[in-house]
Amino acid sequence: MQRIGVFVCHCGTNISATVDVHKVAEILGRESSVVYSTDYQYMCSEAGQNIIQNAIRDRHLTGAVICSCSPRMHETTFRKTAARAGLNSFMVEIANIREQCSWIHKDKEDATQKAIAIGRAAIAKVLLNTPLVPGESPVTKRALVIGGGIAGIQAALDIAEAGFEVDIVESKPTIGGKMTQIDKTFPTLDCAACILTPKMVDCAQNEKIHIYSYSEVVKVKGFVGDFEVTIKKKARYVDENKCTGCGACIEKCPMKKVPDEFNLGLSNRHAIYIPFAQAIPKVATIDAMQCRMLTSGKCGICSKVCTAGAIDYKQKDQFIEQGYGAIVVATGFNPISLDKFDEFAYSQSKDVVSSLEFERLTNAAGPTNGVLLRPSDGKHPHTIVFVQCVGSRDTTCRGKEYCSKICCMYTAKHALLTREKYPDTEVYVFYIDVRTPGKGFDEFYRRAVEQYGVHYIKGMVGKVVPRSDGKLEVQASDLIMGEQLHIDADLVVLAAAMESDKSARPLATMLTASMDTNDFFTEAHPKLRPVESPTAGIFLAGACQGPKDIPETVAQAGAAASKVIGLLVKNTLKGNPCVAQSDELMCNGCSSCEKVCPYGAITYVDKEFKMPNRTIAIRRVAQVNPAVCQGCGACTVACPSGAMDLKGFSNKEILAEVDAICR
Amino acid sequence: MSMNGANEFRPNIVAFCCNWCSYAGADLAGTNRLEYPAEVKIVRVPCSCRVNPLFVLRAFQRGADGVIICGCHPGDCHYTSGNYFARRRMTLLFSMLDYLGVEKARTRVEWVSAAEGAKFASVMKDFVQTVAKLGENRRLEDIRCKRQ
Amino acid sequence: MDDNRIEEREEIERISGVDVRKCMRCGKCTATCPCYDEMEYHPHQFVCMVEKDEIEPLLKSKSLYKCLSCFACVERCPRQVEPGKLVEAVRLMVIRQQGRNHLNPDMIVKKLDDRMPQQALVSALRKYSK
Amino acid sequence: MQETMIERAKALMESKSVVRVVGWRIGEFGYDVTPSVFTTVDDLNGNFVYNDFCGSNLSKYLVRLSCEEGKVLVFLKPCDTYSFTQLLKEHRIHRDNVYAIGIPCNGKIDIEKVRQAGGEGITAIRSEGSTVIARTLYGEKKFDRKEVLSERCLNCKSKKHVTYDELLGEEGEVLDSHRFDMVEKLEAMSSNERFEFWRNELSRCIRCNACRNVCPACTCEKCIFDNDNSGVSNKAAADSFEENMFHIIRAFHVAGRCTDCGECSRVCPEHIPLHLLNRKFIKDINELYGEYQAGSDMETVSPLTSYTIEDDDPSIVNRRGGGHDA
Amino acid sequence: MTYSYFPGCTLKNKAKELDECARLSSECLGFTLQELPQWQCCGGVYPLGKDEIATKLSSVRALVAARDAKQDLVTVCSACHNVIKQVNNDMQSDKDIALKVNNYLQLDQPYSGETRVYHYLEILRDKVGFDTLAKLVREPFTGKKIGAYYGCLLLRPSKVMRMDNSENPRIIEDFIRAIGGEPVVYAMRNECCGGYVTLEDPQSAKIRSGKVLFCAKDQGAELLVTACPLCQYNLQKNDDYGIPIYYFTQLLARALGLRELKGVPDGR
Repeated sequence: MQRIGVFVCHCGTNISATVDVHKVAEILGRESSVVYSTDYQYMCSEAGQNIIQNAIRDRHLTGAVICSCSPRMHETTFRKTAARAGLNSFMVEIANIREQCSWIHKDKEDATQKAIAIGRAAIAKVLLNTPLVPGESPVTKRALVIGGGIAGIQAALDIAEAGFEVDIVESKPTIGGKMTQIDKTFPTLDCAACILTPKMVDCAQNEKIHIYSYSEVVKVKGFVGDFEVTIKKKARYVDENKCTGCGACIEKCPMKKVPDEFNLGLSNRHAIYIPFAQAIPKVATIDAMQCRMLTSGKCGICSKVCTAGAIDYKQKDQFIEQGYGAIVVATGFNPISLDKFDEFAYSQSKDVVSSLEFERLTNAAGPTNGVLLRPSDGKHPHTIVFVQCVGSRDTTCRGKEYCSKICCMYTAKHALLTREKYPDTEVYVFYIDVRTPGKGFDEFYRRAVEQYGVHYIKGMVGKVVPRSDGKLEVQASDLIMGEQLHIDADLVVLAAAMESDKSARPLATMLTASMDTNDFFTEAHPKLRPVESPTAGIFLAGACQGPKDIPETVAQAGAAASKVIGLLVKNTLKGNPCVAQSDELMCNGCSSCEKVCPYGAITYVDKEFKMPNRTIAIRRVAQVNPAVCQGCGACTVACPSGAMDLKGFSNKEILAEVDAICR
Repeated sequence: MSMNGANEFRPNIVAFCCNWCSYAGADLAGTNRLEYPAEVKIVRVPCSCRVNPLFVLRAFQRGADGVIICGCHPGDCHYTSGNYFARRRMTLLFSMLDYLGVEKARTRVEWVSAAEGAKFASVMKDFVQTVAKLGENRRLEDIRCKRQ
Repeated sequence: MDDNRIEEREEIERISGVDVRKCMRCGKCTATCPCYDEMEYHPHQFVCMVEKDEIEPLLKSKSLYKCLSCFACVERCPRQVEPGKLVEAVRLMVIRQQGRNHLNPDMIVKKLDDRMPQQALVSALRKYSK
Repeated sequence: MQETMIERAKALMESKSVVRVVGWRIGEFGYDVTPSVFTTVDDLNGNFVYNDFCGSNLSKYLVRLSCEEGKVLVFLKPCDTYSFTQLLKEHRIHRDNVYAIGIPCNGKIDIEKVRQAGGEGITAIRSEGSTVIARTLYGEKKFDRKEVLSERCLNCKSKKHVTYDELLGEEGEVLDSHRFDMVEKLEAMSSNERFEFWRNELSRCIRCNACRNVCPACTCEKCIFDNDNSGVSNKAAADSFEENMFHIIRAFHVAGRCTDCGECSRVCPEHIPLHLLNRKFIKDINELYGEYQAGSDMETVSPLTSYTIEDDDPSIVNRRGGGHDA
Repeated sequence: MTYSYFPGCTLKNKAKELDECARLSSECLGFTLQELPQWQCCGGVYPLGKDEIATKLSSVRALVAARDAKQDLVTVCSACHNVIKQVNNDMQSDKDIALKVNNYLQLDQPYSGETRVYHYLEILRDKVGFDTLAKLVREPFTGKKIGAYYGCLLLRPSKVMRMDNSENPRIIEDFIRAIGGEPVVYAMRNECCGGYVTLEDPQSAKIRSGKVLFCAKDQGAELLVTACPLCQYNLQKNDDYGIPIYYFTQLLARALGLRELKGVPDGR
């Protein structure tokens, strides 16, 4: 036999002004199984809460209905109150008679009647409520960071700072990512290496951080607090622990003509290589495709010259299994391939380069030691044309529909720096719009124009024609002047759109993290949960979530890290108890629920069931992982047999509310 | 109060509101003291995708004259995809009710964000008016009644 | 008057299947147009003017007969506005009117040279007359 | 065909590759066949039948039979293979425990139509080409096959077998049927007319549950209408509203899963055209979310467990065609 | 293998070489071009207007004829190819046009773009294969610097033509390699020669062609190949550099040793 208590709040006069609270308390008091009903000026006050607690104790209440403000306001308050008095906090229902009644109705009779109806609905629901206890699941106190760029590095450092173990998985031989290739950073123009490499060293030296370089995530199982991840350590044919990074092997390697990806093919490297001087870890890697020993079995020079005996041609891929409580995705971006945009003659002339290539051409550690020279003839370019939005804001199959966000600024940076270092060069920038929302951004762009005399032209380049005398005929439009321009340029720089890294899509599938149509990871909420994936325990940092500049990336990485820390400090995770549960006896195992679950919380097991004729039948039934389920209820409606129901919002409870309202 | 005159028919309206957007929108309407008819009674659900066609029919069965479902705007669902499923389910259900000869205007889905208190109020006013014009809901019941 | 102009725009949009609102004013079409110099109104102007119902000047313009229909702007437009189709639509609006053919078979004769391929004639007639 | 089927069944049984056969059992008059399980060769010889009246869809029985010990042989008409595939898709049938033989079907006869056409007191009935010949107490009667073909067969959607281990006879094609014509007609009516139409039909419902029990999509371990925990259970109609609720919810539960096999209407003792409810959902789904045929393959996701960002809002219902009240 | 063949008006007249060499070579390469019974001129330019129906009919007739012959349709002239392929695309994708055309033609079996349309070059690349072709070459153009001239119609609009990367094509370059020549890549190879405007405004055409020729010459081309009679005409007429302009089929026939080629010192 249920014993329900009803507590009607006046909220000063907020409620009592338009709702006859005594009448409400009196009428609701007459409802069956209501054994106590009262009203008070401020139920949320200490005195008010005492009234509730005493009633629960003295009247042995099995449920409480509080007619007051919105549950979004004080539900937790009153639930705690009940708990303190020994009543399960989920046996409390709030009847919202302020925001949704007294405040919106003038006629007292109307308002009172409605308040009563709302109260009845709450009573009807609480009668069917069952005590709920939040499920608990353990937390593995270790984090995984996928991607070793600035985002991954920052996230890892912050997590480690809080005293948790972090593993960074980076597919390249070194961490550092795109930022290592950049010369200077806008708008402050401090050198990228100077601010990045110390962080890389910190990672290497921090005993809480373990770097898996030249490695990939190949398998992810489990859920928030308890992920099981398989990491593939690709064979680099060099023993990381033995290699000292002395570089003797590199000097002697006969294969000298391998395009150097770190310099985007603008220079060559050896078959055995260290990407760049500040690489972390600073160990050599053998390019299996290029190495004579590995391709033809003839050579072996590097192993001869290696005094540490680190070379190991027999090395195999290694697979490491590791448990994690949280995962940060920081897979970053790449510039799109330009082969579909050859009206700019990118494939026809070495002097048509992408912006990232331009970075290398101006980088002190680059192929030209920072002297800006034409790749074709090593001459100093006198006229440079920058083209923005190459493949960005492009709805055709050639490009990307979105704005790549950073191109306006780095193009301004390139233009400004060029004019600063080489005042004798003419610099043209063709733009559709100049987008500079950011601290000091627009000032920077205007400086490029006003102080450095960069020619900004509203228009687009339509055709680039390389000439045998080395010039590049640029045909373009100037929409402000209303004319078609013909510029003889020495260098053309294309601001290629940025796209999510190719590895992101398969990774998203492994993580059951959702992605948008452009292969960027989607956030749990675009405004309120921007660094979390909808999948619990997966966090996002940097350009894998959308185009971003360095400060934004670092900020997001820090935010993701703090979310991870907030998760890892817990020994166990208290789940939201209002989760779905499936009644195995009624489940058909038809998979409808699984298909609508945004969190992959539903799995299936084959279970034995006794059949009437004393036989055993094996049936496939759904099981909900309460740690993963967020309680949206999509599955409950998808389920034809009604086997799937939602605790705290069960079919019966909601139907009861409906009945009460319509009564 | 009755916006449509004292002795006029006052419909009974059930409004299912998702906890994250529309219920908050309703609260905001209250906070801003934006009046709407008392005929509207709100049932709080975690997400519009929790609304089972059963609930809608049950409401009608127990004498509701109109049922409205409010959820986050498509794309803003707290659970990322819930309202997309709700959208399909309710579209098909409403189409079926219409097919059975039940007045289309008795059912509605509206997307109301937590910031749209004003929209919530105006939507409810409008819906109550529309349903009031239709009068009492008999049809879903009458379909069954043998004709004399 | 205004209604009439709007009708003209709608007619052009119908014939060309072009949605001028898609244009983001990048100027790629005009940048890539090979016969810019011969034209009085340029591809991006066709788009803007149609959008603003400024169609009369286009109907009168010689530019209509300078466009090569080489699809350069169609191919390279990043927003799939494809101005070349607009030029064609405007030209059609003109030559479809009684006696507004830009070219008639009898005019051709003096233009011919013995090596000119048939293709040139049929194409020109298709483009310039109805 | 019947002989070949019996031969195959016997062969498979004797070779111990199957232990039981689901098929149709001959009745007294030839038109009163019943779906049945055969476990002996003699039984097959004596009682197995395949004729113009073997309309019943056998796929549903596999939900139980495929759980039992030993392999079961089933004969599937084209439309049955869709239900079969849909059930496989929903993991309701243990595929490896079933041997499915696809059989041709040139439409089944609706005995009611024969009776209405004056076929009283039939003792035996057979068809020759396009004519159906019935021996009755009052002598022999001839009917045009088209006239007495059941509605669903007149609007047959496909003669193609989707899933099977073995095929007897020729494989057919997917047809473009006119099955939505009646739905369209209803949509074109005014809301009042539609209301009158359905009141007329549904008011006859006696809630015998035959439609549910025969439906290959209604294979729930426990139907919500029988489940006291569902909050909507009811043995018999509690109030006049229940039936509508029952039929609407039933149609909704099978939406995106119903293969339009037409069994519901075939078995309804009150001849309520229940398939028109299912077809409405199918038609809406096709128009709003793209062509979808349940059971046509194992992969395609059901329109109710998927979505696109561009989907219409439910208000589309108000804008779409379909008569309003004058 | 036998293909339905749509020669086009010019190939029967001013551009006989383009046509004859194509047929000749095809036999030698193991496929047959079966000229459509009564084909009509494609019109030379694709009617861009969505409401243009009559001007698309001749193409559809050709496409239907090929379908009824159960053959793929092959063209050699860039213009014909462009028109027919685009019209075919309309028949596949534009319900309205397809409906009107079918209503007009009253075919026993309505046409909805079933026929596959190939350019002769695509046959060489995808059916014969350039490496096979290379083996069959008897008189290669060894050391000859040959520039491919695509013009505008062969590749654009690429989403319909789907022959090659419209900004950085290689099909003709590969062809040149196959016949032993040395392809010269130059940026203007996919820009317009002036097209039909040449009739009205020879000056305009002269400028267009001039730019193409300069660019080709500048990059060292000794001769140019094209697939379009109008391109051939415009370029040849406006050539100030003494660059011979040939049809690719002429070089093909010549390489296969089927024809002499005036003005070309043979490769040997």
